[in-house]
Parts: sequence; C-alpha cells; structure tokens
Amino acid sequence: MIDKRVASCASAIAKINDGDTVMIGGFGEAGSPIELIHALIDHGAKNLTVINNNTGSGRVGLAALIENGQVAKMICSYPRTANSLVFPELYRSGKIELELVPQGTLAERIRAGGAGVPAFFTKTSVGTPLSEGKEQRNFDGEYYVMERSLKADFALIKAKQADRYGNLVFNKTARNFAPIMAMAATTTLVQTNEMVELGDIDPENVVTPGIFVNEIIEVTQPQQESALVSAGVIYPTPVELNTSEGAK
Amino acid sequence: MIDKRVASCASAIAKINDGDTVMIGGFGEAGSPIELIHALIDHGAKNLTVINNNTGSGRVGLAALIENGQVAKMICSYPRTANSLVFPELYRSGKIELELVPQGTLAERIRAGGAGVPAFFTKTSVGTPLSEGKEQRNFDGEYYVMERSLKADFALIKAKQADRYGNLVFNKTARNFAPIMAMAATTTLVQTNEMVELGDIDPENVVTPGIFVNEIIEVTQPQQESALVSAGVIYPTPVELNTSEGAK
Amino acid sequence: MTNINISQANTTDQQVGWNREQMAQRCAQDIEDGSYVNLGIGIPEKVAKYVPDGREVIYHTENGLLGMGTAPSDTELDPDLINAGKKPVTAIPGASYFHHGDSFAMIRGNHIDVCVLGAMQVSSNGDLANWSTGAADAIPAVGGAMDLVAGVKTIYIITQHTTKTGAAKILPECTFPLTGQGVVSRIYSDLAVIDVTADGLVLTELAPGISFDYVQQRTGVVLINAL
Amino acid sequence: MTNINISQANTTDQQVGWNREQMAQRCAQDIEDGSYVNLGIGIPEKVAKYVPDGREVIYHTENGLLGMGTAPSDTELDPDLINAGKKPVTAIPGASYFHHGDSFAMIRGNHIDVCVLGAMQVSSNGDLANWSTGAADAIPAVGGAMDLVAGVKTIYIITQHTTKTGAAKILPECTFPLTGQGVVSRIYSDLAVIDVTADGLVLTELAPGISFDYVQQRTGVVLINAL
Repeated sequence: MIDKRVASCASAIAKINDGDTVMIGGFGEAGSPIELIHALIDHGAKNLTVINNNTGSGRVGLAALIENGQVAKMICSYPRTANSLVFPELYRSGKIELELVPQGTLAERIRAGGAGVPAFFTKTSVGTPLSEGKEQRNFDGEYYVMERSLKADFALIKAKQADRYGNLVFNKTARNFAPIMAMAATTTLVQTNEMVELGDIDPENVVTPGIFVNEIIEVTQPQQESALVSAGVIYPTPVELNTSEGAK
Repeated sequence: MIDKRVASCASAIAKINDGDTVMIGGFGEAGSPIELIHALIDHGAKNLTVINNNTGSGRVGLAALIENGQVAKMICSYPRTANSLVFPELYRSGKIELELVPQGTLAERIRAGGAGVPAFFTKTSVGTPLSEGKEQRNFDGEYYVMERSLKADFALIKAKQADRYGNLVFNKTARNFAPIMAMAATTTLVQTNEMVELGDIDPENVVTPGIFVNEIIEVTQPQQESALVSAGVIYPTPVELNTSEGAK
Repeated sequence: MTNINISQANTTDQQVGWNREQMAQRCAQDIEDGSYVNLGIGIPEKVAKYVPDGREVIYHTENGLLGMGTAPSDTELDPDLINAGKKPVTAIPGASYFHHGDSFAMIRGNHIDVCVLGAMQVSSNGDLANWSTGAADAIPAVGGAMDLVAGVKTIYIITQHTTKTGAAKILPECTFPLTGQGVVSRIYSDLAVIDVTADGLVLTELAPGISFDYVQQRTGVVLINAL
Repeated sequence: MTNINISQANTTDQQVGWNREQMAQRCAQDIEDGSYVNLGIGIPEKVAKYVPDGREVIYHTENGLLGMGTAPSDTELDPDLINAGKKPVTAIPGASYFHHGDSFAMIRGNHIDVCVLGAMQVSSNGDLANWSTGAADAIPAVGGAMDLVAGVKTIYIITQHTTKTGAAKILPECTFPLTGQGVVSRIYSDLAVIDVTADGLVLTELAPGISFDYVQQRTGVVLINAL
C-alpha cells in the first residue's frame, strides 16, 4: 500500500544531512513551507546549498535558516527583498556564497534537472555579466548561453491539498516553483493544508502527480511569514533555542 | 476585445501556405483534430512538413492528408499503426520523407521550441542509429546527444472546452501533444467540443493558457476516426473531391 | 502620434515635462488591443491604469498568473495571490495559474507581446542596464529582468530622462552591467518618446513645453529629430 | 528466489518451460510494493494481472496517464482514454493526466521505477534491440522505447528465449539496431530468469523441467550458473 503521509515535519526532515542541496518552494512568502523550514532549523543540518528565488524576510522561515548559519550557499535570482536583513549582512561579510541566476534560467535549470536534461541553451543573460565563463553558441544566427540543470537531495514545498499517493494541487500563485522542484529533487517533502481521499482531486486537475512526492505532512493552519515578520517574531526564540540545543 | 472564435474550420485553415510546417495533435485517434485536418485537405496546401506522433489510420484524417499528396515530410515516432496503409506505401516508393524521432525526444523538442530553448541534451538514443550524425557530449561521466527544438507555422489541436481568450482543457489522454504544440507554433488553431464563458474554467485547472491559442472553432459533434475507419470512409469521397476541386 | 489626454493634475511647480502618471499614461496608448503584457515594478505598474477604453489587455506576472487584475479589496486579499513585486493582486475571469517553468516558457518562448520596464541606462543601440550599478558592496539581484528582455517581443522603457543629479541615462554605451543587448524598442521619458532604430535614437514626440534642444542637452547621444 | 504459484492451465503438449502468462506472472513477483511501472505492449502488459496481493503498484502510460487501470466495460469505454498501445483503459482513483512533455519528463528524469519490455535481442552487457530488424524495406518505428530504456531506473525484459526458428536472442552483441546500450537489468524468458551483471549473464532460476544445459544450448553467450 502506498501511503506517503508521515507523522511530523521533524520526522520528514530527519534524513537531511550536512552538505545536502535543498530546494525550497515559494516566491516571497507565497508557497513558502515555513513549518518544514523551521523543522530544518530544529534539525540543525549545516553547510547546506539552498535553492529558492529569494533569501527570506525578517527572522523567520528561510531568513532564519540562513541566520542560523546552516546555509553555505544560496542559488537564487533575487536575494534582496523588503525586510531582507539577514542575507545582506552575511553576504557582505563573506560568510555565505551566492550564485545569482536569472529567474527564468533558474526555473528552466530546475525543470531540466527533473526532466533528464543535463544542459540546454538559452538567450537569457547573453552579453551580460551572468553569462561570463559560460559556453556560448550560435544557433540560426543568434547567440545562446549553455546552462546546466539543477538537482537537489531534497525539496521542501507547500501544497493546498494532497492525497496519500502524493498528488498535489496548490493555491493560486503559491504554486510557483513547487511543481518543478518536486521533479528535480531525489526526495520531496510536502506540507499540505489538507489531506484528501484518493480521487477527491480530479485526475484532470492534478498539478503535481504523486510520482514526484515522497513524504507528506498535514499542516492545517500554517503560519504566515508576513504576519510573523510584522509581529517581530524570531525563530527560534532565544529560550526555545536553548531548550532545543539542550535536547540534542 | 479579445475573441478568438472564428466561423469555420475552413476560415481558420485558410492562412496555411504551401511548404508550411504543421504540428497536428493526437496520439492515434485520441486528440486528433479530424475536422481541422479535413479542412486542410479541402484547402489543398502542398509540400507540408507534418509533425505528429503517428501517420494516421485508414483513409481519413492524417492518413487522408498524406494520401492526398500534401505532405512532403513526416516527423514522428511511430509511423506504423493498425490500419496504417497510406504512409508505408508512399514511404517505400520514396514519395514521402520521414524523420524518425524517439517519442520523448519529439515531445521535448516541441516543448523546447515553445520555451525558447534552441537545443538541449538527452540520454535518449545514445548508442543507437537515431543519434548518428548528432553531436554527443559527456556530462558528469555519461554521454548525451544534442537535439534541436522543433517549431511550426501552425498547430492544429483538439480541446474539450475553450473560452474566448483561448484557455483550454482537454479530455483524458486526448491531451497528449496538444499543450506543447500550442506553445511551439506561431499560430495555433483549436477545434473544441464546447465553448464556455470566461471564468467557467477554474484558473487553477486551465491546461493551456490562452496566450498559446490564436483561433478557435466549436465542433460540438466531432467525428471519431476509428468509427470512420471501421465504416470504410474515405476522405474526400471521389464525388466530393470532384466538387471541391471544381469550386477552387 | 495619437492625440492623448494627459491629466494635468498633481503637477508641482517644479514639474517639467511628464510626471510619473503621465509617462505611464503615454506608454499605455501604445499597448494594442489584445496584447499580452508584463509590467515591471514601479512606474511600469501604473500603465495598467491607463489602457484606453475599448482595448482588452491581458497582464502576465512571471510568478505564475496570466490575467492579473487590480489590487484586492480587504476581503479579496490572499497572501498566496501576488504579483512579481510581491504585492497582493486579483485574477480576472479567464485567468490561469501555472508554475514558474511554464511561466518563463511564456516569456522566453516569445509569447508575451510587450514588457514595460524601468531603466538605469539605455544605450543608442538599445542595450539596457537596469539591475545593478556594479557597485562593490551591492547585493546583486536580477529577478526576471534578463529573461524578459531576452524573450518578450517588444520592450518599452519608462524612465526619468536623467538621474537625480542630472546625469544622462541615455548614453552611447551603458557603463553599468547590462541586462540585455539591443533589446529596447522605445523609451518613454519625462521629456520625450524616443524610438530605438537601426539608424539611431529617433525622437518622435515631446512632452508639453519641452523643446528638442532641451532633450538633446540631457541626452548622451545625438538624437534624430522626427517631429 | 520467491516461491511462486505459476498457473499450469492452458499449456499445450508442445509447451516447454513457462508460457506467456507464466512469464508475466514470474516477472510480476519482482515488482515491489509502491513501484511506478511502465509496461510495454504485448506480454509485458500481462504483468499487471499478476502483481501479488498486498502490493500497490501505479502504472504509467507514456501517452499521459499515471494510475492506469484495467480494460473498460462497454459503458466505461472512452476513445480518449487509451494506453500507449492505443487500447482503451480506465483510470484508478488517484490517477492524473498530463501532456506528453510532462509524461516523458517522468520517464527521462528517472522517476519511473520499472519498465517491462519485449526484446528482439539482448547482449551480454545488457544492450537491447527491440525496435527494428534493420531490414531495408521495414518502416522504422521507435515510439517511446529509446526514452524508456534511457530513463527508467530498472529495465526488465520478457521474451521467448529463442526466435521462432530457434536462433538465440541472447547474444554476445546485438546484430539489430540498438534501442539502448547497457540498459537491461534482468531477462524473463520462457526457460529461465537471467540477471545482467558486471561479471556477465547470471542464470538465477529455471522454469520447471528445464535444465541449465538446456538453456545454455539456446543462449549465444556463456551463462554463469547461480543455482
């Protein structure tokens, strides 16, 4: 029997190792799997390469993961956001590496990683500093740059509904990178607002087929990043930090 | 105002020129836009390059288009089918060119054509006759073959529902090549079983966004290829052929 | 050019040429009925407000929505429905959602008709610099700008004609890192409308009260006067 | 190996070794619970009937369906719901439809666990030839075979051990055009189960009443006997 549900974010995250590459869904806060990210902070895996469009905001979620010193390298298109404080400081002090990738090239590299395409050509970034050192080639009179695919050990994504096979649907623009990251990761961990029965999602409307999903945790009332940032929340709070470190 | 509905298959097809490349949706009869194909036969454009997974069956639809001498070259993965009589005869007599492409490479080349990727690498066909003459390259210890994208002047596809913006949904496995062909063609012509109002298709469930669609014809009772083949139908019938040629 | 009604409201004493709203309004006149349009962050966003009556334009936002509507009411607001600037938006009837791979396939596959962007610098052959000053301590951030200029059929630029210190932004060559080479079709500044052509930069229209010479003095390349 | 109940019905007097149903049944024992499986046309299709009780297996058909069910009743039949062999099928609860690009991304991106295919020839290093005899007048047709062998994690072959004229199909090198190089993991023939390993072809199981020597005599390469 196929049942991809697991008991908690912690148990799903437990297999992530130091040095792993982790894709994290979301564009800003839309689609950000904040409970899975906080479980990864609790878990403590270090020296991670993280792939996300941004670098988080405030001191929760992805920004907190970075602040906690767990991320050695970010691959992203836009590391500046309103309330993005953590990344700039670490970047300027040389404590975190940045691979800056145009957003569409980032998406296409991830999709290629999931589709068995090791490299492809694109017009994006030709003639700009972001194509420096990359192979260029003329096809039919125009220049293109060769880009390599991106894969990951884990993808952490957020869905609106999931069934036990792992079929997923998303909410509006929270879909963003989740479907392609699910394809490109060896192991895809999903937090979903709602578990539904097999067949409740019309087969015509499945966005991510279950084959791309490994473990699912139902988080019925996920926290909203912007609300936490507005409230000045820090994850983990200093008290919780001491407790959780003592428990390890 | 955006309204992509047109009056008839004939008016949609009218812009196709001799020598054009035409992608035709369908896998076998599932998704085959038979009324649009028959309009193309009536239209008479010659020396076409046609991209479809197969070569049709019986003497209707794609097979009839080939039999009518309008197709100079087929790009497909599987030109043999039950009741596939027309193509083998023309191929053996050297009257039609064949570019044989693995089915997944065919799909990926079409998708690349629609996504601005002029070329990509794939493991498929490495070490086989179908990679002969193609550039090969080693990435991370494994060999891959470089494949070029496919584009078309026109795509002819069949949808289940469409709205006036051109948003489309499909019926089950009749979806097959239609969404990627719609992306890869300069002009996409759609026959749909049903026109619906804007908003009737949930934005979450749109399969082909209207941006990829140019003209839509409602064909509420499309013919079924297998039924026509079973009934021994030939398109155009000799009498109709004389009439339509006289009318040109 | 089209005879347009530019709103004269909200101009200050210091206002010379078109203000931000007027630049957006002027640009909007050139968006054709039935276009698929992507609007950059800032002044370009305002273009949507000024599309002339009778035209239907579909807005694409690269984070996965075709058919973006106006800002939501408080009851409509959903933090999962945002635009590329991460501001809350709505979706019109006939909209569609899709993932980032498909969204950038629309951009990179030449399916979007028009993209309106801001600029730091534009060169005489249409090179655009709008993502980085190249300063050593800057946090580089590119977003979708390079994909848009490489993939969208027509790139319009809305920009102040000069920097805040009065330096020319329209130059023989961009000195900042490029976003793309030879990608700009037309510039809507506060002073003029300028087309990028094979012959050079062609001034086709002046803001009210602005002379050709006034524009030329604030431009780093010789303009062709098509008035 | 697993102790299996092979049906002995429908064997003829001439039957030696496993019949077609039994070959499919034997292969089905090796499909693990939770696998995503693509079954080729012909005998491989029969594997679905024999998956042991208690295992849940999801079938992929490359024309755009994950969660393929059994053949439809007359009332269920829909010519728009077919498998890769263009036969009518059904979809199970929890199924999903997708386009050809996404379907082959599943295959080519190494997401399918097992694919069971037929063979014309298999070589000692796991090369497979199953799409063309290379005959001059043949209409070449490849379908998804090359994508499947290149992309699916494990390739199982079900095949008669020899051709109808008794010639070996398991050979030092394939003489027909290849479908893929070094792609086959295991062969289920009517006579034996044979693993492709770095050391060569290893016979791990014999059909009832068949001897190792009997199989070796009908095989073009020296087999390693692991019984």
